[in-house]
Amino acid sequence: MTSSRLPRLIAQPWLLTFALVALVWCGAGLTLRGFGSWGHLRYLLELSAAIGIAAAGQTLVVIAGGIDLSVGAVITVSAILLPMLSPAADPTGLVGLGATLALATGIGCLNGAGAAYLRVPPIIMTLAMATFLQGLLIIVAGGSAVSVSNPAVIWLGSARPLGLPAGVILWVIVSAAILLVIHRTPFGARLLAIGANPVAAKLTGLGVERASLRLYAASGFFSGLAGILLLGMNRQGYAGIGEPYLLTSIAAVVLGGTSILGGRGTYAGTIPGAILLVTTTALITVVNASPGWRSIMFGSLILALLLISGREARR
Amino acid sequence: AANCIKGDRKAPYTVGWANIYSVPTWMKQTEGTITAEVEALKKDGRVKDLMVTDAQGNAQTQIQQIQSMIDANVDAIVVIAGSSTALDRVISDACDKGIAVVNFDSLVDTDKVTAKINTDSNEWGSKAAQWMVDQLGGKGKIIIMNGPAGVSVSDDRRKGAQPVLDANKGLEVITETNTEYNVAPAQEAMTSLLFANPEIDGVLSLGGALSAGALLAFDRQGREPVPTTGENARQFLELWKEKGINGWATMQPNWLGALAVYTAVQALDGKPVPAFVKVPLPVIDDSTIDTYLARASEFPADGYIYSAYDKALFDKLLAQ
Amino acid sequence: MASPSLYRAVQRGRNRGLGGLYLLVAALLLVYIWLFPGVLGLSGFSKFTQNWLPLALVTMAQALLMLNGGISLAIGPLVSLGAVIAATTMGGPLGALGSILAVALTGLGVGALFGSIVALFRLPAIIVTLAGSFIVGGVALLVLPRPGGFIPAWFSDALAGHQPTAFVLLLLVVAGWKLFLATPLGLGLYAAGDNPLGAYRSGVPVERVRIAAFALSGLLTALAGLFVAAQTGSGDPVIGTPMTLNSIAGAVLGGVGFLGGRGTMRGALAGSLLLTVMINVMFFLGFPPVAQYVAQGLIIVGAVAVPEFLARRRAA
Amino acid sequence: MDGTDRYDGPALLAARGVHRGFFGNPVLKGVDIALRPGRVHALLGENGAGKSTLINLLSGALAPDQGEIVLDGRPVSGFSPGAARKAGIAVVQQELSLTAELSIAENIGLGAYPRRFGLVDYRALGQGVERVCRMVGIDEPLETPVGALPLGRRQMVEIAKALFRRPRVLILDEPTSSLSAHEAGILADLVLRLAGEGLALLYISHRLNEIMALCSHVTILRDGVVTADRSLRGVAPDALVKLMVGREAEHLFPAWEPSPGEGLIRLEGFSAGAAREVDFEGRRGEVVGIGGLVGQGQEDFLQGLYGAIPARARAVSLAGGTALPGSVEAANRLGLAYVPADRKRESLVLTHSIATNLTLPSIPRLARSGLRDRAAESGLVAELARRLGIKGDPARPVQALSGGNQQKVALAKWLPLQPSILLLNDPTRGVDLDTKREIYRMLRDLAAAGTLVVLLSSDTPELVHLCDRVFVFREGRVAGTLQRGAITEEAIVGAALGLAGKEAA
Ligand SMILES: Nc1ncnc2c1ncn2[C@@H]1O[C@H](COP(=O)(O)OP(=O)(O)OP(=O)(O)O)[C@@H](O)[C@H]1O
Ligand SMILES: Nc1ncnc2c1ncn2[C@@H]1O[C@H](COP(=O)(O)OP(=O)(O)OP(=O)(O)O)[C@@H](O)[C@H]1O
Ligand SMILES: [Mg+2]
Ligand SMILES: [Mg+2]
Repeated sequence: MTSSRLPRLIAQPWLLTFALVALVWCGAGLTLRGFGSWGHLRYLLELSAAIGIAAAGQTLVVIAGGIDLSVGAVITVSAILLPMLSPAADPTGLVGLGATLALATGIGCLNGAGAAYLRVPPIIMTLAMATFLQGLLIIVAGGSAVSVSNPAVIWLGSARPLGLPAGVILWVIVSAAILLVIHRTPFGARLLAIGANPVAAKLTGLGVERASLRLYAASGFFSGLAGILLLGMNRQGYAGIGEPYLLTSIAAVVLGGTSILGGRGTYAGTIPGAILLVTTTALITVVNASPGWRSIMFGSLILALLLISGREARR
Repeated sequence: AANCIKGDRKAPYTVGWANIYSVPTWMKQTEGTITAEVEALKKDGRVKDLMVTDAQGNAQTQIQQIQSMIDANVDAIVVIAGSSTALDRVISDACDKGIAVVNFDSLVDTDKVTAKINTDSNEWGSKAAQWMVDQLGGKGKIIIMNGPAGVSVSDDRRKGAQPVLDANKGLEVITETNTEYNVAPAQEAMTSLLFANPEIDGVLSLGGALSAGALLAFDRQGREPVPTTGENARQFLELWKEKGINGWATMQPNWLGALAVYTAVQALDGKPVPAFVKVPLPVIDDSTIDTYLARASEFPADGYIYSAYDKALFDKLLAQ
Repeated sequence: MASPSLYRAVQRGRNRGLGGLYLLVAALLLVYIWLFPGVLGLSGFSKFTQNWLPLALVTMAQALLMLNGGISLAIGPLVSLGAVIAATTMGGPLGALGSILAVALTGLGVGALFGSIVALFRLPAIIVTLAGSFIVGGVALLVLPRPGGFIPAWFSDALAGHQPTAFVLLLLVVAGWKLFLATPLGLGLYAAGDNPLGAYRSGVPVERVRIAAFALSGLLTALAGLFVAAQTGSGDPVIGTPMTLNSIAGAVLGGVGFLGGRGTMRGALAGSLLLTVMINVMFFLGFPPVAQYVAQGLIIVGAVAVPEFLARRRAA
Repeated sequence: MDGTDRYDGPALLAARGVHRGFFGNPVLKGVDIALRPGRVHALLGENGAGKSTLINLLSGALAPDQGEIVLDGRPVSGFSPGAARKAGIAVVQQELSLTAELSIAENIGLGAYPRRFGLVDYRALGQGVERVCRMVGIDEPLETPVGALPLGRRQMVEIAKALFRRPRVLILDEPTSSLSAHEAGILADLVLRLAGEGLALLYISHRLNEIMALCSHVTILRDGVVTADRSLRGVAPDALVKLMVGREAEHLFPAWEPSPGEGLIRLEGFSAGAAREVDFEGRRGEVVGIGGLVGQGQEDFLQGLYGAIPARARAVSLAGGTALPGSVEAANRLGLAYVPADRKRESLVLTHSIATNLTLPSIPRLARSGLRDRAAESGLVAELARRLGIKGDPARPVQALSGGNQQKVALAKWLPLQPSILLLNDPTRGVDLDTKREIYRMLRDLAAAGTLVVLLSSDTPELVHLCDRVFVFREGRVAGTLQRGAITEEAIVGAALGLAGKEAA
């Protein structure tokens, strides 16, 4: 077992994704002015943090064989509702933070309940949830309280303890927690089994329904957290702030080597997956080309990365 | 009578408001002016009902909904087009049925409408570019920020800027980008551009929340802001004031919606209305910004501070 | 036991589990007819089916892939590409026929390319087509950077005028699908989706079937784009974008599963019809936008959850 | 070698000196086999001996590393499944190759549809399919989707599918392991008839009585080499076993003394799925058998008892309580454990490691302060692997194990929970003799230690020689209850077919 550990480690898709990130960064840093500067890398990391946190829940859900299409809507709802949920009397802003996260988690719970107990396919359940939330947004968006004055959120979006953006530190904490859950807790083992063979998991008494509920709740929670971080970074929530994070959260998961069919994967791949997406977008932004060409370049880069890391034997 | 009007429709009218997407704040504010106007017209007995649809950003759905409005035989349709060409046929169908079709903001190509109402997007772009030229003395490096590709408003503004840029070769466009009209993607793109292009003298931002995103990008990098153009987004105006930048902005007034309803009713009433109602672009600069910001609290934080409007203004615009 | 009606018996069997959806769609259609009797008229019917056809085509395109165990996130951009190619070539030297051919070949080619990448490199379809969606969308923007182009009026009138051409086209496509399903390749599509190893051992050319599925799906998608161009009389490089998610929603509503081999095309069509008629019914009922969103969410969840719930009640 | 019997015609299909390995592990080391017309050829060997691998070589699904496949006397190159089919070679894999959504007819014809104008000719298909269905005794309507059939019927469809192509060579890999005695009987007649028609058959099974009844020639594989290739005439079963395992045969079934303890299950009027109005009881220390034709509600009975499907009953006494478990977790808490029949689909997480699969139900119990205790887990894995003789690196995926070893994993994972009621659904399906013996001994040992073992089996001898009591199901109801002493194959089959009276003891 130990003798074969090294080659097995190297064959890990997530390591490959990390290697790709390093490669892209080195290449870009050498050829593009300003790209390799610490300030820029730090900024890219900060952007990746938002995707990475949004993709944390998505990773869990996908590993267990589901998918969450409400990530973007939950982010938007959290970013817009947080100011309204923050009582002015609370100087720390933590009450608003807690309330928003509770709300996001609650939305996730509804997703999970629909998927687990009503047996609605997750894709439909979460899509419908996103539609509901759009309706909710029409009611609440544009309310006059959208400007954020919550000190905790402002701190999160702008502070740099230890020279690192607070958002990145938050991401590190989230990453540690998620990795711990997946690889070191019984729940993590259960997730992987549920994703790989839900029938066997059910007959083995792994509590598939309850686990689903928790998973989607977690996805809601992390989407809410990402929404709060984005609110801090942009100082303003607006309808549509979360939209770009739906596809990117899924792309980060899959680029990280997690099987979209479930049962195999790790958040250790999602982390570089998120960085890779942000870096690619940044690279494309600085290339002076027409929008059509930029779109083509972005797609080709993703495809190339996919071909290089050549993963997943089925479908 | 005006285009499309056959004179067979009697007040009070039923108005259909075919929105392309009602979630963004600009749209919500616009819808606010429309419902307010309808309420006012109801009191006058001119309008009886407002039917609202939301195509959720899907031009195909918008076609379907306008078709439903035709089927329901509404008297007027006011519409922001989800595509400058896709609605042409369904809108001409409506026109053929004698429905007053008033199109504002995002315009359609066809002329088979009662009226189109908009500011001049070309002028928008050229004015902004001209201000930038004046500001930089005709020399310097600028970045252009555009709205999404393939959308006519964004394209038209960019087109309007081009002649001015061609005439002032001293102004070097180092690069340009397209993003959604939103703060976060604009900020993200601007930050990358700033790292790649350390020397920048001006940001020619062509609308929406792009300018606020650009200012935030400068701010987060701790860099001195440069002259920036933009729109009447509250966040931009507040940042402009707060950072003390050299700024210029104009406005796509939300009350275009109210004006559209008003125009439709006028046309149905048999009054002449111009085929194109050109709404002048105001200039917001250091001399006028305070009057805008003074009313900031009346508007959503992520919204647009639009100027006041009344019937007199509408009548004046329709008398063009 | 074996009778000439084996085919018909097999066909009847395919309606299993769709009763709830059929009922819901029928109910909505009845409500719609009640609210707007004009839909039974020639013109009303034509217009209604015109609005349904593009979604029906892309839902079929998506279902085709999902039945084979694939999926495409490039449906929307490919619709756009079909539309802009039509709008840029209709006025060209080859005329309408050449233009239709160009659109069809583009759809087939793009689909076959995706299929080959998925099948030969063994990459997940979802991410290949995600990358592909950017490429195809970019190409659409290059072909026609802003809405415009030219579609002759006669062409638009022929396809999307006041006669039910759209419905006839839909019937043709459905007939084509029936024919395809009655070929060994069509049945192989199901087999390869449900049990690839078993299908391979039974002599189904699994890789070729997969590529064919992608190619056909691309064809349907591009033709949806062609129809949209005719319907709108123009090309718009971003018009298809929302269709990706809608096509998936339609297929899943219709009971098509993600893992391949599960579901039927008639279900997918019913799903797309539900999505279409829902919009009209909500309009005629005078729903404000907020209610439109909420009702849409409820109908979508309900269409799946209620039959499932009833089935479980019956089983218990 | 003993190649002189009356079937000494030219071989239709043969392998000569084939070698094949996986990732450097040799599985076949120079194997010869020749299939001749009119002969039923048995291929025997323990789990993992390489039988399936040899079949894959003979049917073109795998290529040999060395050696050659010989077709009609000529070595073939570039052999593929397609080429094999063209040459008239049909394989019934244990691994079903069916599509759930397609009908019986469409499944049987798959890959060989009769066509008219490029379309499937459903009329001709129906006729062809009807012919083979009659041969294998499928009487369901041909338009029935295969997904709606129970496993045993699907297996028959798979066999019909192989016959549909009118093969010259028919290879059957453990065809009877999920068949009821009745279906197995139909198959046995069929096999003999086909041989009579001149087909060459290769027959793999772990059931020696079948081999003895059907086959006339045997090839035995052990550790990748042929240890015997001879006529079966005059060979005693014990001698075969010796050839297979390399030592004297032991008794397959353990001897035991009945020692029933307190009652653990008592059900009246229990219904779940296809099982209706079942009265059932079982005590500590018993092995209670459940028999009958395949698909008479036995599986639903077990699953309902286990909380996996909704169930109700008039009166319940279960593990000290008076309620049925509402969920699998509740059942586990009550001390119930369930080993499903279809291990690949319902029991194992094939892509995950042996270790993960073994510890799956017990990981939460082994956790310390919420985190997994890796040391305790690997200790448990090592212990289970030793107890059940599961060899090799537990970090390998379970799908790399041969069928028998997979079954051991499916059973072993429950042992750490020390269930008081163990529900088993055909646990020896596809398992070789040695492993069967181990499993039997284990079940009796568990019973002796106070567990109630409920054994659903399609292998009637198992019920006869292992159980204290047998409930025979027919059309969802208990058609007969046999007490130890009265349990015979005839009594079981009789009750299953509805011939015998209600109570036999
Ligand atoms: N694709 C493969 N990759 C790796 N190892 C394999 C593969 N197929 C078979 N093996 C190994 O080859 C050995 C022989 O397998 P095979 O399936 O031929 O055994 P078998 O005789 O059919 O066993 P059983 O009686 O259980 O069916 C086993 O140890 C198995 O793990
Ligand atoms: N290391 C491996 N990697 C991938 N596949 C494997 C591996 N080892 C075995 N297999 C495959 O897994 C299956 C299980 O092996 P095996 O041949 O023993 O079972 P079987 O005879 O097909 O069916 P049963 O287990 O029911 O007897 C085989 O199809 C074999 O090819
Ligand atoms: Mg085998
Ligand atoms: Mg086997």
